[in-house]
Amino acid sequence: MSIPARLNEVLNELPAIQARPAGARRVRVDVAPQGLPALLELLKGRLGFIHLSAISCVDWIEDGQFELVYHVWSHEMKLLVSCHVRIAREPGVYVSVHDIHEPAGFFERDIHEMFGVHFDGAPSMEKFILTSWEGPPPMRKDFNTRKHVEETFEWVDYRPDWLKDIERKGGGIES
Amino acid sequence: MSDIAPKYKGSMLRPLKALSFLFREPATLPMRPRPAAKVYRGFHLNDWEKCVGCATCQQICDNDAIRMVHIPALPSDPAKGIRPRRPAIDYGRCCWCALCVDICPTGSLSMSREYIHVSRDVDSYFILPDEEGMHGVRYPQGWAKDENADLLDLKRQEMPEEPPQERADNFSEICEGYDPQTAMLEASRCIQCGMCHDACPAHMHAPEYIRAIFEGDFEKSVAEIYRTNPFPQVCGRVCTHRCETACSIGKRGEPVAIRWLKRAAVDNVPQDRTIAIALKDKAKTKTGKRVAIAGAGPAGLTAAFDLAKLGHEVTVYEEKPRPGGMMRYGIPEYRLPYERIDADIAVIEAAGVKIRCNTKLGRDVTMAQLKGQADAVLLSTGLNKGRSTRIPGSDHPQVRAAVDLLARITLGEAFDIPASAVVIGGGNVAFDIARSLARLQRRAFGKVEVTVLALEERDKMLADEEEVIESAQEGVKLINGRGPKQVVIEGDALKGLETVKCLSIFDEQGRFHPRYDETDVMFHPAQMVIEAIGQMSDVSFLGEDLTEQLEWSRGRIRIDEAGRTSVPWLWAAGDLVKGPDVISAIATGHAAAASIHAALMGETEAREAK
Amino acid sequence: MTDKPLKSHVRPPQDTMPGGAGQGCPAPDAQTRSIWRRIMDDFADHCRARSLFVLHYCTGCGAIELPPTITSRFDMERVGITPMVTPRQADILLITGYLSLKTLKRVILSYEQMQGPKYVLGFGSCTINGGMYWNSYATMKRLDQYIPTDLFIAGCMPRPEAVQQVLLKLIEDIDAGRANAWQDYYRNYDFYLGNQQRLFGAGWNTPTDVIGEARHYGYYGPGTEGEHTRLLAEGGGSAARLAHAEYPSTALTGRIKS
Amino acid sequence: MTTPQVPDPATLAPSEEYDLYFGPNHPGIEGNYSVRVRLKGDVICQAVADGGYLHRGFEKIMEDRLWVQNIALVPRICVPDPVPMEESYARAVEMIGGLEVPLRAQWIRVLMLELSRICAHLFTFGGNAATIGLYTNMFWGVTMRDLFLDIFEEITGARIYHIYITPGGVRRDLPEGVLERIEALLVELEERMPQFEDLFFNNAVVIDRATGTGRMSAEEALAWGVTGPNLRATGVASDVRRDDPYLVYPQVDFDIVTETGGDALARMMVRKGEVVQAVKIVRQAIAALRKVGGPVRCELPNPLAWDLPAGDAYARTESSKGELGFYIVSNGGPRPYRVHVRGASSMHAVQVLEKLLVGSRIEDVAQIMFSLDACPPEVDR
Repeated sequence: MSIPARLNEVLNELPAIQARPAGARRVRVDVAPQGLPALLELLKGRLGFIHLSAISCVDWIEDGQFELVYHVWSHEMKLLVSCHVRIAREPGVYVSVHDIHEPAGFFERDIHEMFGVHFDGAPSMEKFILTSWEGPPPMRKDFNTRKHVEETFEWVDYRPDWLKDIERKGGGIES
Repeated sequence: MSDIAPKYKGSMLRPLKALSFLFREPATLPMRPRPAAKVYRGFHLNDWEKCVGCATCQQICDNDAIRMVHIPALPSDPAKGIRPRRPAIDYGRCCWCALCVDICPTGSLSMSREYIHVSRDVDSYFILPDEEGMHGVRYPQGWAKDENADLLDLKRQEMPEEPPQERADNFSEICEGYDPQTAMLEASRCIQCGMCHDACPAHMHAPEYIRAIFEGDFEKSVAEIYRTNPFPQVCGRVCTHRCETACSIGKRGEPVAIRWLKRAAVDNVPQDRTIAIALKDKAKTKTGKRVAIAGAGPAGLTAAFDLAKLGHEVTVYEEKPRPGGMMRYGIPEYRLPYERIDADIAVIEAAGVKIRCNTKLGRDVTMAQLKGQADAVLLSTGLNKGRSTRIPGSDHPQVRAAVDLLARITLGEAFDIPASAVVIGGGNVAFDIARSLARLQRRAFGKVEVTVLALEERDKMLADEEEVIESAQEGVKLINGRGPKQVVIEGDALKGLETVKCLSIFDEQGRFHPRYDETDVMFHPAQMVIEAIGQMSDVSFLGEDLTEQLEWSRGRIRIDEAGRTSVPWLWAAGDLVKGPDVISAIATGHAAAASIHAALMGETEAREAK
Repeated sequence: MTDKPLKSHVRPPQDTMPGGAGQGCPAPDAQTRSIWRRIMDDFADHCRARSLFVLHYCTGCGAIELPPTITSRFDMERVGITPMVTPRQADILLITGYLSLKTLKRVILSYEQMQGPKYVLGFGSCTINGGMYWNSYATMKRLDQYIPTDLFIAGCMPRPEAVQQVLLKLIEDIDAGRANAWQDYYRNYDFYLGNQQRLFGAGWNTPTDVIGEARHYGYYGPGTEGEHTRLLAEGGGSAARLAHAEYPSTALTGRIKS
Repeated sequence: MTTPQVPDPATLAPSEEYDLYFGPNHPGIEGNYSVRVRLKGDVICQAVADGGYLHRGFEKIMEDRLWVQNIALVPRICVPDPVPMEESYARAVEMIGGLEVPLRAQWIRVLMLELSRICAHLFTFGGNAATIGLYTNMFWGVTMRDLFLDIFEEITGARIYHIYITPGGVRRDLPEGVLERIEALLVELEERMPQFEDLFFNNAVVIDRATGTGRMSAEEALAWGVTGPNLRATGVASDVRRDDPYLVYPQVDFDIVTETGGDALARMMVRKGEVVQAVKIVRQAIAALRKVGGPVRCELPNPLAWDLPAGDAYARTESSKGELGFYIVSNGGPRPYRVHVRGASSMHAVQVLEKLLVGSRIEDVAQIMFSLDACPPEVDR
């Protein structure tokens, strides 16, 4: 596993970039927030990374950061480059790359909805999935879904006959 | 709309093609449920005979769909790892993934091929599965345990050992212990069911300390161990490990090596850290109360440790030159190196316990003196005398007690090593003396001639399996199913032992009452006969007055659950009360300490109240 | 949406609750009806049980087993059951598993649009006690808290044969006059509405005049109105408007180039 | 009770345009999904997709469950085609943990993936035909698929949610005789294919309605991030199985089916070709499974005490809808720190659909959606 020379050449043109191979046909690139649009642009223009497979967001709450991962694929090079960016969790604002990769619109909208990250220049930051949701962005680590469920819903308190019978004899459900 | 291309117009008769389907077998099925596939995941089945109520299914359940139901009518046996409870399943949660089946340690859970339940009654969706299935109609079994599907690791990590040829003539420790990596791997096998906790006489927090080892936090593990056991070095090596007998993984595979894990925990934490951890909850203030403890065995020292941590002033009196009792003088060094006992005792001494060795009760100090010096006295003198078979010739000087010989070996006291010996008994003590003697013989004569004669058949041996296997590797012979008849003596010289075949050991009531076939006699030539059939206590030091004051029950001092005797200032613990084994001794030591503390502090509170 | 009433809902009295030992629920007024009315009702039930329309609404994952159930292989048309595209003409509402809160709103709207007698079937674990998604913030946990449910069926998901059985059981119950859970929605509307408000906020409202219908059908009971229905009058909102407001297209208009 | 506030039409400004809610309760919508369209006559001038009706918060609740427990959850993300979900999750975990899948298990997984592809495509045939009013096809497609579900049930113990693929392999070996039964079923399928052809692909109504409907060019498709059969229908020979191969796909002989039309018809033709290719792959898997023995799962630690090493991995799989991605992050704990699912339909069910609908007619909405094979549950997760 190594980074193809062509990719290395392109990556060397940009400052403050760390790259390492991460498995078969996978390269991990860590880049500073301000460098990402240029990186994507360069990858797309020079090496054919035209397919934005996904943008993933990870909430590193202890570091106070969101990690955004842009997975781009080149049909030419048969290579997936994952570009990792870390942005401050507060205020959680970043730039949209919708102008470089059109699919970014969907993922940015999704991340905005689930994590509350705002993307400047995105075509739409409206809710898509959680239109009935008033709580905090649910994918944030400080939102505890189990606690929320316990507070919002009630469970069935089963009282079947066999259980009543066992309880009469001194048994019952153990906690 | 554009015109249809001529190519697709087709013939006018084309619809007639449908006629060709007229005589086909219809795809439609009759309107009744089909039998499901052989591995179908339908409603649960549970074999109540096999199920032990370990609740592992509850732990693996994705959906919190399993509840354990306590059923008082079911048998309960903590020693065997059986709890009177069974899983109940909530079909308002279940997703039929069958992970519970794949993880079930006993293999009691499976899924049936039944899949229909229709009702308005929500209560009917909560069921207690048994072999009959959801509706009491025995549907065939569907998804069940399969060697590929099994999620548990049934093989334990191997313990590195010295090979027989290297260990057969010396007393260096056989088991080398797990390295941290292996210990973590072994700890990962644990399913945290807690059967070990229930089975342990001292109720050690085994699930917790195993979990800590798995997390790589050996110090936390040691802290968990010290909650209930101040002898981790000892118990990590020679414990009778009832926990492993009860272990759920052991129902189908090899139980988690709980004993070795305990050893790994203390082996991987430096002594000074262990002391710091063990004494973290030591009381800051002294109570001013004094406690005297007779006998520095595991029970006495455990009680001493507990009481010292609570702020009492504790003195332990010991007859032998070093503390440790049977742990030191009864267990051979190759199983339990002396420096390991010292390490545990160093922690106890660091708690402030004073140990006075070479002080024999009745000779150097009397009970009356103890009573005078202390607010409470604990007897933990143990079983220090070997029992005799009392067969003809057993009073010959070359008929020796195993405990006596083992103590001599520890003390370094010389005795004539016999070129050939037979050991009567099939327990761990019998093998301890046999293997010790084998080592001495190999050193002195270059060959081994020790025979162990056990009453029990091979598959019912009382001794640990590894003792039997390892002793055979070291050249000890084992003959099963023989009971001693008489010691053969010619003139003054002991020639050997005659045995008869044992037909049965217990009578119908389950009492020890062996029956022999007197015609099947065998002669075992030997220069020494060693009796290892059990120990008894020698309490002559109590003195006449005290002996009379105390209440007795079948030759043992009568005590309450916590170890208090009928004399208000006197408690008893250890092998005198229960056992004999180290972990039971520790358990009784804790109980006695708690009772003493309650009694002493109750007094103080009562006085303060005045 | 306004604040959610956090106070726990009030359960209806047990004797008017649908259910009991899985035998469906006989109509509470069975004894008070005239003989003539009873004969007519029985006859109507008998006929109606043989021609049922299922609302074509794939609410959750169990819907994947519906195409096999209604097509050739398991062919429910044999007993007169077939999909129907509009709620107004449908008799059966299948809740095929979990309901996200967003869908639950639509389900309630659809249910209220359906004309009585109407039947609700809950598919699988999710409708009974939360199922797989018990710890999900996005799904409801117990269907019968929000709309009255005639029958549940075990499974995750139930296979077509099981779906067949629940439909056959429903036919049997209708024929015997036991499938009357829908009346409970009128009799205990306050209970259901309270649970709905608990999830959707006090401003929750639907276009259907349930209380008026209850009076019309003669199912008005002591549980029809209560503290929750009082909020309806105060709030004055409408679900149509709510649905509109939460539709994610600010602006259909904004983006159109004239 | 208040009555809904409906404005009096007379008070509104005259307009030729009107809005229509298409779904979620609509027979022409695929699954529980909704599109709001603005119409001028019967021509759509704007469309806005509305999802979330099937949102269960998978990504959140997966963070709450053990690595092994999640295998029960993943197939539910996409109901019509669950196997690629199981495969992607398992493979991402394997990539992080460095697990080696035994050869036999790899072939079994290929077999399952392709059978699932056949099922999903048959289902879509049926659905797509129904949108043009051809119900016979729907009956046939669904019934044919059901016969494959019987095979799944025999292998895995469940018809839809197989929960069969686990990190490190599969949960159990194939039952005796199942390979023969699959072969027999493939023969039956092949006999049926010409009938599907007659009824659907050579049907003048279908050709007329589907030609040019929802057309996109190769450039558009690439720019919009379209993948899978929809991309191949525009002439781009892109397939994850070939470009970013996993399991034993490098050893498998199959063709990438492409069409050039880029419209609804081309998309259905690609799917038809893919069924044929899938049959070919299944045959190869069967031949391989007859030869390859050995275990079907690598050794796994106790699931209750399984801490995956810290790391991340992005696993891609070619599902029947397109490229499916699972991005998993482990922080070295017993549960995933983050799971991100890139549903295969997330592009063509939202942004692409919105674009394709513009200019098409209201009666084609359902057809366009089905021909794209949008799967709402994997968009909503």
